[in-house]
Amino acid sequence: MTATKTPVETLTFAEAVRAALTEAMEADERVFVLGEDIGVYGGAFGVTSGMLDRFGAERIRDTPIAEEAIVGAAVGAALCGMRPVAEMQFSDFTAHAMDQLVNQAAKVWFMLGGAVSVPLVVRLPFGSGTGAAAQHSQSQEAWYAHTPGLKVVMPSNPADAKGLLHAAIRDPNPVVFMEHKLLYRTASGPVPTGTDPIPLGVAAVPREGGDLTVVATGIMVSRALTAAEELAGAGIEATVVDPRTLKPLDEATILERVRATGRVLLVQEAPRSGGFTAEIAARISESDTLYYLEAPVRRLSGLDAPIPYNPDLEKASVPQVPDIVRAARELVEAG
Amino acid sequence: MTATKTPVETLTFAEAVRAALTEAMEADERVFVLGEDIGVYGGAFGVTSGMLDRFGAERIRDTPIAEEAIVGAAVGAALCGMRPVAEMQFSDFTAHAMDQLVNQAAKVWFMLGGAVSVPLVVRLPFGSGTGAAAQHSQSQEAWYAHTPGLKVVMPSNPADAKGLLHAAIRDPNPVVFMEHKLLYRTASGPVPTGTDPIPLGVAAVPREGGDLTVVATGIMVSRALTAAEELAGAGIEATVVDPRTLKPLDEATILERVRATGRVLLVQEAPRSGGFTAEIAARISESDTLYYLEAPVRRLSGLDAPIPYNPDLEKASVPQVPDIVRAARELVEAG
Amino acid sequence: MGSLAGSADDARRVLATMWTIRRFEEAVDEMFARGLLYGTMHLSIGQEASATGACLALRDDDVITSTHRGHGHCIAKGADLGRMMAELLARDSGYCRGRGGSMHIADVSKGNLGANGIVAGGIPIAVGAGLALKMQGTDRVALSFFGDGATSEGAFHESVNLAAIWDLPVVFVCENNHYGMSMSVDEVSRLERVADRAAGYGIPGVTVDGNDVQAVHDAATEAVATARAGRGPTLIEAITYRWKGHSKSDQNLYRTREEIESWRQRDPIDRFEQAVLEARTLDEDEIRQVRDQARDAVRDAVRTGQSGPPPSTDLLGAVYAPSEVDALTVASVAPPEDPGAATAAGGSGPVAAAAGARGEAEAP
Amino acid sequence: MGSLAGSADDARRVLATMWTIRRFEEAVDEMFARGLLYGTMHLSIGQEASATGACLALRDDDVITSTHRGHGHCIAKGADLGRMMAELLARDSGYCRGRGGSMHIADVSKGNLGANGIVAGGIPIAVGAGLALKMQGTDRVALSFFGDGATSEGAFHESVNLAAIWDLPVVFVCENNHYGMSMSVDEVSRLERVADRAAGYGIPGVTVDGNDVQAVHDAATEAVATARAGRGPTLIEAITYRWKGHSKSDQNLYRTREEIESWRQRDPIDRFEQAVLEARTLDEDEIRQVRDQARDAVRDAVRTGQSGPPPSTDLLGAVYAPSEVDALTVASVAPPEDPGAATAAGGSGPVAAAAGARGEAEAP
Ligand SMILES: Cc1ncc(C[n+]2csc(CCOP(=O)(O)OP(=O)(O)O)c2C)c(N)n1
Ligand SMILES: Cc1ncc(C[n+]2csc(CCOP(=O)(O)OP(=O)(O)O)c2C)c(N)n1
Ligand SMILES: [Mg+2]
Ligand SMILES: [Mg+2]
Repeated sequence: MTATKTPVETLTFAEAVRAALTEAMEADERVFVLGEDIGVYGGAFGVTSGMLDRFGAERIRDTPIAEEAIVGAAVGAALCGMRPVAEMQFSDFTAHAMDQLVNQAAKVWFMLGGAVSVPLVVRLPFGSGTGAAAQHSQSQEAWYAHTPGLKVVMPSNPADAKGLLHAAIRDPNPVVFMEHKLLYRTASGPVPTGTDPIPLGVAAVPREGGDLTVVATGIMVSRALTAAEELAGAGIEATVVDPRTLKPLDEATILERVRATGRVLLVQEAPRSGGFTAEIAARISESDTLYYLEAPVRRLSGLDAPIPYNPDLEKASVPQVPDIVRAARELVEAG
Repeated sequence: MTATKTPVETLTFAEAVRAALTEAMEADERVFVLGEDIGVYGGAFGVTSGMLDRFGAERIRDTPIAEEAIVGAAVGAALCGMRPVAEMQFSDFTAHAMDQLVNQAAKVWFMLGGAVSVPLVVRLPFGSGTGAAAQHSQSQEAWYAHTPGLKVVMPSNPADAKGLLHAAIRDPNPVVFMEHKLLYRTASGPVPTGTDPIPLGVAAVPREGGDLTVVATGIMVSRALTAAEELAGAGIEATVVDPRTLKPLDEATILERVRATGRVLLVQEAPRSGGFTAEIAARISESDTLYYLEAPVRRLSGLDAPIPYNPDLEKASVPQVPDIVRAARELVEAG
Repeated sequence: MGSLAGSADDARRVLATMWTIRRFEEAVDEMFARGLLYGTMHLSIGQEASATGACLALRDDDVITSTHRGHGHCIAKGADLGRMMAELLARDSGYCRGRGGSMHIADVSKGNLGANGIVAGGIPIAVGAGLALKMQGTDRVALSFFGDGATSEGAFHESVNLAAIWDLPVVFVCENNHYGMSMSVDEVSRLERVADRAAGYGIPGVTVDGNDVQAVHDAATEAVATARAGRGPTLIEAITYRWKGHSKSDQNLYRTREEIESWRQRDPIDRFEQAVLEARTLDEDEIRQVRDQARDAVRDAVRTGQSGPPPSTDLLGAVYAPSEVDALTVASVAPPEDPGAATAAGGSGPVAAAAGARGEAEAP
Repeated sequence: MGSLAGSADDARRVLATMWTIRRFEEAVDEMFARGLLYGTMHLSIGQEASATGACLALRDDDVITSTHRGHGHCIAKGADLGRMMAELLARDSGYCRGRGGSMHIADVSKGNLGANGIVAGGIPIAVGAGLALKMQGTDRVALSFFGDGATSEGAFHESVNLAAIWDLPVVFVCENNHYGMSMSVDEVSRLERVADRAAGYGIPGVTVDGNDVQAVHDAATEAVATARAGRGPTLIEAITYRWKGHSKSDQNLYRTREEIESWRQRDPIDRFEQAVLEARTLDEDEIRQVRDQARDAVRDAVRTGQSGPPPSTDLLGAVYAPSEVDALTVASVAPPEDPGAATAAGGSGPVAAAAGARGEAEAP
């Protein structure tokens, strides 16, 4: 249908992130990466593998284990004209850097009256599924989405990871870029070559169906799509919406799809209470979309519990494909 | 109506907090307080004023400006049989202590298989209205309520402050105790003498009315009650629900009241996106309470913006009484 | 290094800065007492020599980070008094357009990256600034002011260490005014001097009389030279005292009247004036003139501030920088007066003349 | 202090501990390779002397905090191997009931407050433990293990400083194995030695050969005595080396085969065995016996672990301690063997014999 077709290549999620970093660093000398073990080690998840050789130790900058200084140094560098990309080795360690992220980076533009911006990306490998237990498996996007001044991006596939990271790096604001660890190697797919950004604040609708709308974030998007295939076998057609960015949020697309199907299932990995999908439920409940609902909103979330080590318990702690299938069926059969 | 009446005294919110601390320290030698300038200075808001003289510097323990060590030391002391109450001078500074609060305190009981608990209270003076701008005015209860393992308490009046703090100190789990700074001196009222705790997880319903239910947290409760008086003048009768504790949350009372009135207005000071009332909206929208709604849920929240310095802007940033009145009228007149 | 008191130009400049700080804060104090100002204030009266001496050792294109007690730093780095006062008065013409107030005044055009409401919050930022200035191949320097209390924070440790191992052009200036709020500096460390903390990072640590502007200036000049030469950071401790309470709520219960009085006797301005008089660089009349000018400038500033318009009410529109904003154009703070200078001095870094990166058009 | 190698009892105990750690981790390594274990593991093979020497300087009622590389500390503090293995196998019989895994094993009954997945996460906790032990009027001590990499964290700074100013009974043991993951210790500090960081806190700092169990033990014994006597903390740096990769994903790109080999030549166990043989305290046969016992104990532990039941699936019921739990009853860690001892030694603190506070009934 499109006149010209962008060439694509097949990349894993990790490779797509690396491609965006590499291209951004090639295009803009102000871009550099800093974090723990990102140099010769290539990052805990191999994302920056090989980049040290290509760009040298000044721009692929290994740091001591000092998360507050990592983010703080990135803030200061951003204020002075650089475009740093900071990696927290695991998103959980951002707990050490919240002051610089939340009290400084997020507020500078507003608090200083628009005198200076903080073009900063903080990359956060997050999520459970690796057997690393409670301190290495969290999903805290809701904290960041509740922090005015931050933008929050959560790609679900390699193509989005690349395009959204390009947009995040070019954005003049601090962007929290959340990468689910399980996606790094398992998610693989076609990625357009070139450096075109995917604008922040535009949801994707990777599947259309008339029976219900599943709004899923991060790794839950692929699980929702798998579930949707299964549901289709049972004659239930699901629309799947992937917000892609939580802040800004493409509320219009979400509400429109919910209205179209009259049923909505919200799926996140994070613990239920106060998770980001609560915000989506609230937006539905406070708009006239409410009147289109043929059944109550349904949320599937992680348990309100830390992530346990035991692999079976770990799996049971967050929504899996069968959980989505079951919830969708119940939702459709309910009304 | 009650057979025996507990004697009451009139206390300000700050005095009520102090009374609970004092009584708890008298009753239990394991209880001690640590924080910045809590000794001779009496705390930035005077809460611990006079307690140094009464209990000495060992138990009213002035610390260096080192929030991570304050909370961390409290965690370690709690593990070894003490019952520390840590004060963050402003809730915003908890940004420095998130690792100890979230990755350690909140997870120990679960992560260590129930081998040891962390009976810790972290007192957080929070909220806007003092002209202290963006880094001294935040309301981040949603972060804590989204952290499994933490309990989150937010009293709205002196009597609740005292009773809930007694319960928090006796609780074997880490409790985040949020005290709105504006309440310290302005809120004054009858407080039962004695050390009876108010159990965590039980909402209060300080006003009953048939036209709508206002669920308000923290300082918004008194604003909601004032607004309700005004509304009553216009013939609109509001029920006001004060959850008092956000985790555990008394969902049953909230939903029951919402069902009874068919209309609900949720009021919080925190920024809208991802705020705690989103969770309440979600619970309504996913339960059959949804079917009782005669109008969409309505949220009144702080703006999705940092708190500005200018007093008019600061006021405009968070819900005030007239905003509540207006929203309630619209809500009632809507359907 | 020359004697500041011995040169008429230097003496005038130093006196003008110190008196301006003093008069500015006295005015603020009074306005606060009269209910004209909102929020809280942290005054640096009695500490003027450290801000003045340290900033005088900097070039215009060097940057600083400041603290909650930042009026002095801001003035010493060249800020416009009218815009400062407008900010305290919460006007649109204020540095932060009325959104920041005392704890957040910044003057990016003069290289002041901002006061900070978070104790030690500016220190990591200064390290990042130093990193940027180095990567950009300039010889510009970042100087971070902070208090004695800030050295207990983890942020101090992580930042000083990072600057040390990366040989960043950063100067750490601890204004030791004996207290962090109510906490005596003697109680928060086992060390004799704050500067002894430098030993834990392998960097030079010097303690100077912070009420002696010459001593501060000398130490800062040397530290700045070390930083510019690529030899990394220095920790300077300037021992001083704040005459006023910590903030507006302080009842001074943790110190004695006598102690305060004894430090008032060690007024850094008076002391410098005596040195100037002794050196016969300026006479009493000339000094009075400087003082009067400072007073007048502050009076003007109050008028300017008060005549400023109220701030924009579009708060939601003020949260995010619009996508047209390119960090570089707003953040190429304090370009050197001779645009060639920095490039000439630099060019060795990996991002030589970052201003030219991506060839974006930039207003001169 | 006596020579460990010179006493048969001590020599057996030290060898047994070191061999148990070695065999335990070799077993774990192999089980992981065979796909029997989940998650990741951080092995301390080659570092056995520091855990062993330090814990041997402690009483049973002293407490420790440990790290992600914590199997050695746990074993040296007396943990049950079967429950450790059960935890690694994610069984209900594991120390954390299968919820924690390698990074969170704790044995509160033996005073091990837990491994920690957060670098430097245990350090503030140890300081708080020391505070409690002091306030309770005991002479018990808290010892915190951490790596070289942890000293870059702000938590390290805040905690050591707090322990120093409050004279807390804490011993800080930095196991300097030359790397924090891939980062050489030489690159994260300008200092020659990690122990030099002590200078920034005014506390004693000592560097010992961490592969010499005697040297570690001597330093720890002195530091523990200082702490017990109320004279505050010491920072001990034990220089050692990890033979294995940082964790399971490590490709060892940041170090050479030769370097690893050279450290294998400095095997702390082999070294101690030589000393024992030279001192003729034990003969080859007796040593082999200790080694065999360690192997057998680990084999038993694997069997015990594998026979453990799967964990409870009631996760939501496991998040909060029920209100009947009184922290004291579960957290009065490692009561002294002679219940009178601690009380006798203490009683001076404000909360003498906290176990008696509120007079709650407590099982003996
Ligand atoms: C992280 C943080 N903790 C605590 C405070 C509250 N506070 C503001 S200033 C101050 C004292 C700071 O002391 P010092 O660094 O010596 O600076 P001084 O006020 O003496 O100039 C404190 C405790 C804060 N603003 N930020
Ligand atoms: C706060 C935090 N940052 C980073 C990590 C990831 N990480 C785990 S261990 C480690 C290296 C720690 O080095 P060191 O303290 O020397 O201990 P070692 O592994 O050498 O025993 C890193 C970077 C972490 N777990 N926690
Ligand atoms: Mg001070
Ligand atoms: Mg190490």
